[in-house]
Amino acid sequence: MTTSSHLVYLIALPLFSSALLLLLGRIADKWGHLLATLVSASAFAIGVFEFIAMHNRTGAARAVTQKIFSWISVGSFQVNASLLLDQLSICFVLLITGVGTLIHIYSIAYMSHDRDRRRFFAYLNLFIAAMLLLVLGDSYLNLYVGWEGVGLASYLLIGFWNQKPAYATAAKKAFVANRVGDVGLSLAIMISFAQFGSVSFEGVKAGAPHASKAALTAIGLMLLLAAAGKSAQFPLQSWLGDAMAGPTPVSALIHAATMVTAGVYLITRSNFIFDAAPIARLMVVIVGGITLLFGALIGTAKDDIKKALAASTMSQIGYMILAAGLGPVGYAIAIMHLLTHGFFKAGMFLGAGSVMHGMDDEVNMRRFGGIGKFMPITFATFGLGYLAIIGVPPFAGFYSKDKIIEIAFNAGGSKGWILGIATLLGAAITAFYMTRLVVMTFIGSKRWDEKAHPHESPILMWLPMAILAIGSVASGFLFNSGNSLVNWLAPVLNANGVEGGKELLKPAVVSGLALVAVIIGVGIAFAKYRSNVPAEAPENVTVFTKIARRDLMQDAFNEAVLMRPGQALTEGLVKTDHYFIDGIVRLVGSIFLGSSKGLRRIQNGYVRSYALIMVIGALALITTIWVVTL
Amino acid sequence: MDISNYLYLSAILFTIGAVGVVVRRNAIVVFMCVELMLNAANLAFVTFARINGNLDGQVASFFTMVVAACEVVVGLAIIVTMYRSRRSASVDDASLLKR
Amino acid sequence: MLNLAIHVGNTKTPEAVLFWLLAPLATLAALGMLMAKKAVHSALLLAWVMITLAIFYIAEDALFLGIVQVVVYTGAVMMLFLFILMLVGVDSSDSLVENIKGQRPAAIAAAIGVGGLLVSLIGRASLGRTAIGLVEVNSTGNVQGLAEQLFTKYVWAFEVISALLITAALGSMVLAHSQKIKSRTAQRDQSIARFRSGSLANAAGFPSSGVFARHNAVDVPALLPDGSPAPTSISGVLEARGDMIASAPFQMQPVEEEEK
Amino acid sequence: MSIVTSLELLPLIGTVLLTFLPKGNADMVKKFAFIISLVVLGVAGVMAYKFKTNMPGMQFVESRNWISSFGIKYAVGIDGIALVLILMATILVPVVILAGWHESENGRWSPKTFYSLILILETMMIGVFAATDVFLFYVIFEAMLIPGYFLIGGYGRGERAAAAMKFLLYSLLGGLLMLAAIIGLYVIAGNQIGHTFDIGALSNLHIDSLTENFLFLGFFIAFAIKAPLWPFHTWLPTAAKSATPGTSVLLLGVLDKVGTYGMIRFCITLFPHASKTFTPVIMVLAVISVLYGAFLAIGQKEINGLIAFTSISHFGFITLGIFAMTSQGLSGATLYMVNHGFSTGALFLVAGWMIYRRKSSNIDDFGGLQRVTPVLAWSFFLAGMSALALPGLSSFVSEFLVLVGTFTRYPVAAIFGTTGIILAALYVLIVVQKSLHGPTKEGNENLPDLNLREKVAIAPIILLLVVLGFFPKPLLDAINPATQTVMTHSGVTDPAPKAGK
Repeated sequence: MTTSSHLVYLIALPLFSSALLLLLGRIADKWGHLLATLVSASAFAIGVFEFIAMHNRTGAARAVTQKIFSWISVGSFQVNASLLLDQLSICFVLLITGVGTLIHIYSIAYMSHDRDRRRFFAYLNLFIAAMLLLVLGDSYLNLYVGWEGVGLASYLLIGFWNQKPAYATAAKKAFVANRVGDVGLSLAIMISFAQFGSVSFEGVKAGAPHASKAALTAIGLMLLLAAAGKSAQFPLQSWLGDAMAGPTPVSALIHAATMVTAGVYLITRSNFIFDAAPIARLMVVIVGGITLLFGALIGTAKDDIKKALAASTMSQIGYMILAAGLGPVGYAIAIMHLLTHGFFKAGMFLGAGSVMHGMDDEVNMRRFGGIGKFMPITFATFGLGYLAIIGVPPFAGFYSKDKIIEIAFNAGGSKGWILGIATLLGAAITAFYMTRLVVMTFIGSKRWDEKAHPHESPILMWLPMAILAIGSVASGFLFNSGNSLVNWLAPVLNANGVEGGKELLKPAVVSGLALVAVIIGVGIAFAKYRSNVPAEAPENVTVFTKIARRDLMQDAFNEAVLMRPGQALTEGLVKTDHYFIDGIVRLVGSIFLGSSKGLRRIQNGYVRSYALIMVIGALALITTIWVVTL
Repeated sequence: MDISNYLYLSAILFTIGAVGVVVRRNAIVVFMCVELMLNAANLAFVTFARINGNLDGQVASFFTMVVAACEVVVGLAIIVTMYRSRRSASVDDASLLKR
Repeated sequence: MLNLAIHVGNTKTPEAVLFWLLAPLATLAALGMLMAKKAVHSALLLAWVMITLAIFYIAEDALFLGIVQVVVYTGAVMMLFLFILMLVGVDSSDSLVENIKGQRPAAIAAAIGVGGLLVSLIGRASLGRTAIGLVEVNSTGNVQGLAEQLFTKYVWAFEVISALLITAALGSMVLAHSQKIKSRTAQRDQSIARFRSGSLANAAGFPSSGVFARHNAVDVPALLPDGSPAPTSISGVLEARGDMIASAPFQMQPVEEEEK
Repeated sequence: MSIVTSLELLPLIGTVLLTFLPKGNADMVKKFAFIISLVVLGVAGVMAYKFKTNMPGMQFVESRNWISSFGIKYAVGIDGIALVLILMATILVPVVILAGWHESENGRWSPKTFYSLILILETMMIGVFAATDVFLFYVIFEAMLIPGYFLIGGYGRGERAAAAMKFLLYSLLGGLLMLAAIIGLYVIAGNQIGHTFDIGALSNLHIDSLTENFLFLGFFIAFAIKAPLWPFHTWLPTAAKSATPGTSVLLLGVLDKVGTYGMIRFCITLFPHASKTFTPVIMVLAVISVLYGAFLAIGQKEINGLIAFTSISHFGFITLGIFAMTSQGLSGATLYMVNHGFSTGALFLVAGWMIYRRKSSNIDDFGGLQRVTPVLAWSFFLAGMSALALPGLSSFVSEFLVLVGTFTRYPVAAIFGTTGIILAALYVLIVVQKSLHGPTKEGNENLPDLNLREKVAIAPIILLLVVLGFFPKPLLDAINPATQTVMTHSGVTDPAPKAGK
């Protein structure tokens, strides 16, 4: 372990900048975006510097820690605000600050007409800070702070245009869904503390071998719940589609490249738990598998370009989760896919933003068509991302996704077959819906209004897209050459000496199968959507399409099973409180009030009545004497 | 004759006086009833003195008379003032307490 | 000594006669006082009860108290009552209709209870006891015996009582005194008031009783020009007492009828 | 004279001086009261500075005979728990005075009376936390109701008289039970160690278990009403809806803390065995409070009612932490009391400004305030975030400590309690969305944003929320020795980690 004193600046700079921009208010309108971008770029520079420094060290010395201050200390519950930068976190740091900076640059142009651009950049910086804290925290509790911080930033950014009620609702939904996941993370931390007396990664890792299977499984499942909430995995995925209400750069940064992959980070970071908890791992795999198909199916039916991409994100994260669930062989692959996905999906989202920018914020793909001619750079960069995501060699997605399919098959036995076929199917559907998206948007006949004038975006917007496109092309090859990423991550992920398991199918066969699946998907989509796309979504579609359009009924399910009963419960409790609990209190009051009302009649103001009462009193007295002396 | 007959008479007169206080509305009559009750008590005192063979009962009776005299003087003065202000000697008209 | 006690304890026959003669009368008078509609009657009946009691005191060897009862009570206090009755007005008679719900039955029930229990208690307490009698104590005279008690044993109470008497006298003077805040209404003021009142019907003054009729007694109301009686012409006190005589019989008959 | 006594006397002296001010000049009265409260805060700061965190037991102790024939003493002293609560109270008072500058103007009585009541209340707030004599505590506990009653009944809104009466009677009922228990305790003490009301002496009595249970219940019900714990809570929403924002802050922020403080100081310290006996029941009540309060908060139509019910939920957490009897739970609960004071204080003050501007407390009447009044909206948002215990804000630390502390001993209760954080997100975000987001609703277009005075008032609270979120250490350092003492006295230790290293 190496100690460092400047890791904190990675977080402090964007945090400070964010606070400054928010506090200064309109004064900072003129230069706020520049400061934010500069800060983000500096964070990236620090990241690069740290990466080079780390690269130059060897072995255990590569990990860097910094203790900032003692945060909470009660009895044996000791949590420091400390940071840990190791091989895993540096990947994320570079991704977050790198893609983040590009998106900052992009946003300068994209948001230039918004009166609240400064506020937008403040939120972006807040997000960067929180996300860096998430990946740099050296304990689960520190991670939790970042975890909620990105949730807050996401909430603020989704609801950036919260004067529209639907957007505000989307933001709320995202936050609440994340909170469900947070319950998982909280409980995982609590179990860890009860089991190991520590909540730091190091402490938990040291204690894990001594803990019971049940405890580890419980922690694993709770972490999975957390990951599902943050990474939009089944059954907590429904918020991601609505989260597209935020400005497009936000969708690119938060809801594609970085924040939603935090779940993958959490699982890979907790490898020492999952390695010892096979049931939890199985659940992870199942959740990943379901989500990758779930997302893919939703993607096939969406006409909103951003929602289609969001569904795709969901599906791709499903791949990552699945890979992570496969244990030591999969962690690094999951991270690799995460990184390549970060490039191509962010690139495609920015592309979508560019299209919207040129088309007056239109998002319905049925109103696009043939835009490629008018926006060549956007088309080119988007196309490269497209090739990457469907897994055409030698683009980035090919390396990572192919590996996932491969290890899925290698999981062994019937599990291997099921997972392998699921991932293959996913790949085919991915190819289908992405082709559909590209064809409907950039190729084919034009279906837009006469009023729209598609035009290429300014350089500030296309430059980041271009850089990301380079990433989508080259990153896979880079990571894969000589297993560089796997080897780099191996010390953290405990994957040293892990055998790839029994090979069910030869890698070449898997690649072949994957390619065939992709070709089939592309072919069908091309045939179906090259021409004759109606400008309005047809209504006479199969019930499956309808269900897919409605996010496979997840919202309907949530509404029927959680929301409505919850509302009924709330109303019932409000009534119970008023009529029953407070009713009892008021009943006691009214008993006293009623009896005093009765007694008050005696006090009628007539002296004679009082005299009568005296006589009655005397009577009582005499009676007593009479009885006593009997 | 049994000497306690006086006591019975005293009890009866006292009771009649009490009823009068409670039932009658004219303040003056109410006062008279109070006097009747006091007199009944006096009779009992005097009888007790005779039964016990000492004069303490008679002394008590004497004091009662004096106090009764005081009471009548003040009470009647109150009735006069009351009558002056509300042109009525009915005790029911002086029922401001209920408000 | 023992003989003396027995002698005194058995009440002598004259006393029994006296008691059985006067006690029912006193009780009846008390009941009458309770039920009389007019306060004056109540006062007179009370006076009767008091005198009866005075006789009983004397019969019970309480000569001094008997005299005081007559002089102070029946004489002074009852006079005060009558005096106040005159002040307040004879017409302030009481309607015997009860207006507090349940007051009368409750009062009677309670009174019967109290009375019954008292009688029962007295009966129980004095059963089989004989009176000692005051012959011995009164041997030097009842007044002397009382005086000895008052100025020795009860001197303190006596002094306090005297203070009370003085205070009561002062208090009643203060209470009964009323400061005149405006001058008496003279005839002139009354005349002005009559003219200023709404109608001029009485502007010339109220009619006096019996002037236009064949009778001029004060208890006969005057007749108005149309022949109807004018109640305002006689004193309110007479009216309240019920001493008003109907004026119809004294009305002048029409001439033709007389001729017939 | 101990510094605690002088701290208690200062507001009283201020009240006396206040009476000499000219009656007509309300502004002068306000300024004077504000200055007095600042002076008190300064002295409290000095006290905190002099406080030695590494020393267990009471500090700044002072003891004088008061009613010697009953062994009643004026005895004060503070430990870490009392210190942080007194600090919170003395910080909140000037904030409340500044924030509610116009609160006293529509009352039944003059502003002078209002500020006298506030200052008297401050004396009592300090006294109640500092008292180490049970009888003294009881007297202040009950006497506090009087200014509270007049503040609600004289200066509130709506059915203020009824609300004040409910508050008073409910609290008096609890006080009565406590008085009975105190007398019982006194008698038992008389038989064993001589007549005394000293907490330290009373905590070493040997009481047979049946009696101990009854005495415990006497104290506990009083505190459960005060805190308030389900099902003794119904007076709180009524009071909060009627009281002025400032009064609500003091009521929920400080007065109600006497309940939870009492649970630590009296219930657990005096009756450790009975506490253990009743812990399962109390845990259930606490969990019900957490969830029930949250659900009712979601269902509220009035902004004040919502805040009141969130507080019931939070008091559930505090009770959970106290009776978990772990050092995390106890320290967390104590820290929670402080943080809740600031967090709810901020919510009530901002909500009060919203209501003052909009002339309505109905949530549905607001809408789109983010555009119209950004600073107000931000303040409300941050206060709301602290109510839902967002990490990075102070309430997170305490809530998490409570949950962790509870989990190590009572996992099921902790799991149920944890689900409360989802409901917390709902109740905060729903009101945030309805009032701050969406299009600007009719009637909200011309609402003015916070003025300088209001900004100055809310800024320190928000600053504290943030700073204590990252640096709770000074407070925890003060609290920890005190909670350790409580635990040692009760003979409990933290459960050891299940998986040994």
